[in-house]
Amino acid sequence: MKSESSELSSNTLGSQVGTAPHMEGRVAGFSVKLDNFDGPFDLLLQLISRHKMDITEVAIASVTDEFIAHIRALEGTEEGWKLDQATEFLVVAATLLDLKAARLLPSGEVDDEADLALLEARDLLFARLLQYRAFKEIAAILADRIAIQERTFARSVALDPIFAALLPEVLIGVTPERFAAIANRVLTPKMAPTLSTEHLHLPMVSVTAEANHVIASLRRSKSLTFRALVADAANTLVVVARFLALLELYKEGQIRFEQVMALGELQVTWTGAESGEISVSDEFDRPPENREEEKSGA
Amino acid sequence: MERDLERSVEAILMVVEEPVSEVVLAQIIERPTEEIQAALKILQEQYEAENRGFALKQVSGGWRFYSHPDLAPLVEKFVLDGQQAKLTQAALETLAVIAYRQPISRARVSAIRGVNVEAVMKTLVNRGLVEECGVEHETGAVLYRTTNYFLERIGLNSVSDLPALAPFLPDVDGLDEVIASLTE
Amino acid sequence: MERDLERSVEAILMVVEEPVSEVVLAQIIERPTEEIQAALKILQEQYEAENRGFALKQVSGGWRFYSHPDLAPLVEKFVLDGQQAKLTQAALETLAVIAYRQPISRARVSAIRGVNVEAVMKTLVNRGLVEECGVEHETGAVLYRTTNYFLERIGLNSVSDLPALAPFLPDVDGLDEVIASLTE
Repeated sequence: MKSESSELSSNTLGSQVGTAPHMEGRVAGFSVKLDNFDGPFDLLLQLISRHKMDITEVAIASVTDEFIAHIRALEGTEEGWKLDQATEFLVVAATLLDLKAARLLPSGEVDDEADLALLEARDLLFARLLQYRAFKEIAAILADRIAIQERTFARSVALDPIFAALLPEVLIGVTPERFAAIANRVLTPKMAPTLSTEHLHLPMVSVTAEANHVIASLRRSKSLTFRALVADAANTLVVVARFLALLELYKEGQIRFEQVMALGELQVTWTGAESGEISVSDEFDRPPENREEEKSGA
Repeated sequence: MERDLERSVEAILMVVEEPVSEVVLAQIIERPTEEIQAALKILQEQYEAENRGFALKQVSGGWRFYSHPDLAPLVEKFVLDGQQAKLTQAALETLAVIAYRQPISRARVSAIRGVNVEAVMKTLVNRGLVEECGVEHETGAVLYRTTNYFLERIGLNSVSDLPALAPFLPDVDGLDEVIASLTE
Repeated sequence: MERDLERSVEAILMVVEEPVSEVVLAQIIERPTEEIQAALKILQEQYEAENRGFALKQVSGGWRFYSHPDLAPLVEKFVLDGQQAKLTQAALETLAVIAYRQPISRARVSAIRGVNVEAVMKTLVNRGLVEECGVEHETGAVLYRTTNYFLERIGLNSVSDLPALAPFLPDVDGLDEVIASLTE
């Protein structure tokens, strides 16, 4: 990466990232006023992502307050406030918060593996923030390209009858089944009738990932109650995922359940190998639908 | 001398399916018919002078781009090439709509496909896969259906032998109309 | 002599219904692909220099004639393409991720976007911008990629013509997997 070489001002760096034309429509017009920073939110992100500003010095609560004020102000205008703007802010703020949490960890003594993982996560979160921003800017470029392309129309005319008469026998080239699949796709209304849940910002929960967590905890402690195993679960989805993971592990013969009385404390004991890979089925992580139509041809 | 007018004529004629008359061009471009005529003449002569592979021709009251007659053998070769036998994706999708919703008007097909299907429909008719079959009562729009040749090419005895659509689709019949009414 | 080749290209492009590749043109005209490429470039530049109302463009693996974007307001009066619904910001960003990371599973897209992308992915598939393309070996997750229609919509010849991600995302190599492993 070329820009790392000299102490360019943050402005030049900013323009290199391609801020100006592409960033419109982002948290557009949202500025923050903090003790140590006063300017567009976007610039703040840039400074953080360029290591020009330490995330630990940013008061995320203040940023959030200001954003809420910004949204409120928009409510009064003709445009109204934008759901996608709010969503975007939430995503960015959540990442910032994660990043900050990771940064604030005492980096001196590392005695727990979980701490180590968190420290590694710090850079990953940072990278994730960068990546998130990158695709946002790319999206703006795509939108521009689509807008330009929509202004040109392709010549697509039927062949002159003289030439058409020469055409060889038409080749439909698909089976009736595939033909029906095409009809299915084309006749399905274009607007997906699903209500978008994007704005809920549901974190992804994977049974496979939770299984790994459960395996690690049980190997460390040998025996734990279910209550303890889910004590740090962020939400119900995680609890469900860990429960499913336990069922899978039980099926694999890696653990033993003990429950003294019905609805009582469930004790989980590790009976599997001390180390090594344990494969847990990912059937829960796969999307439920399966499409009958394979990919559409050229 | 005025490139603007000629550019406009070129742009329109490049993408239209049917020959366009001078009067229609004059209306759209909002210039007198005489000027349009003059522009068409200039373009026609330019292409000829520049020895282009295409020409502007007036056919049955309208103007349209054609490949130059000199190059007909080459165009024939292109047409005869195996590649042209295969239906394009757009043609296949349009054919699917007609097969499962026949009889159906072009406007309706357009509404379902979400794009202009004029050229594609014409291709399907030219290729003998689709044919006209009367008009819609209320609108007077021409209706289309698939032909026996279509059945032959896809290897079925009758339209009723087409595989059934996904069970949830018949319910959206009404939806088609709503979408169509929005777009028509 | 040279003009002959360009004329031939012009004549064929005048009758194609879909973009035609340089290779097909080379086969029909019986000249090396490089010569065809050169001729196409010459024509493209000529039309631009002469300020024509049409343009030659390479989109989605092939060449064809288009009306010039300047004249869109006029052409729109003729070609009533069902106006394409605008893509939302979420759809655009999801599309960007898929375009640059294809083939990619939905979970992976979700991980990068930081939100659930199920509904958006469904919309993109329905719109024909994205399609399934097999499954991931280890996880069995369905993989997605962008379609030729996507290329047509953004007016690019191939996915490799997308602007480089590098200036936007320095030193990203290998990061994806780590991030994904963290989130999945």
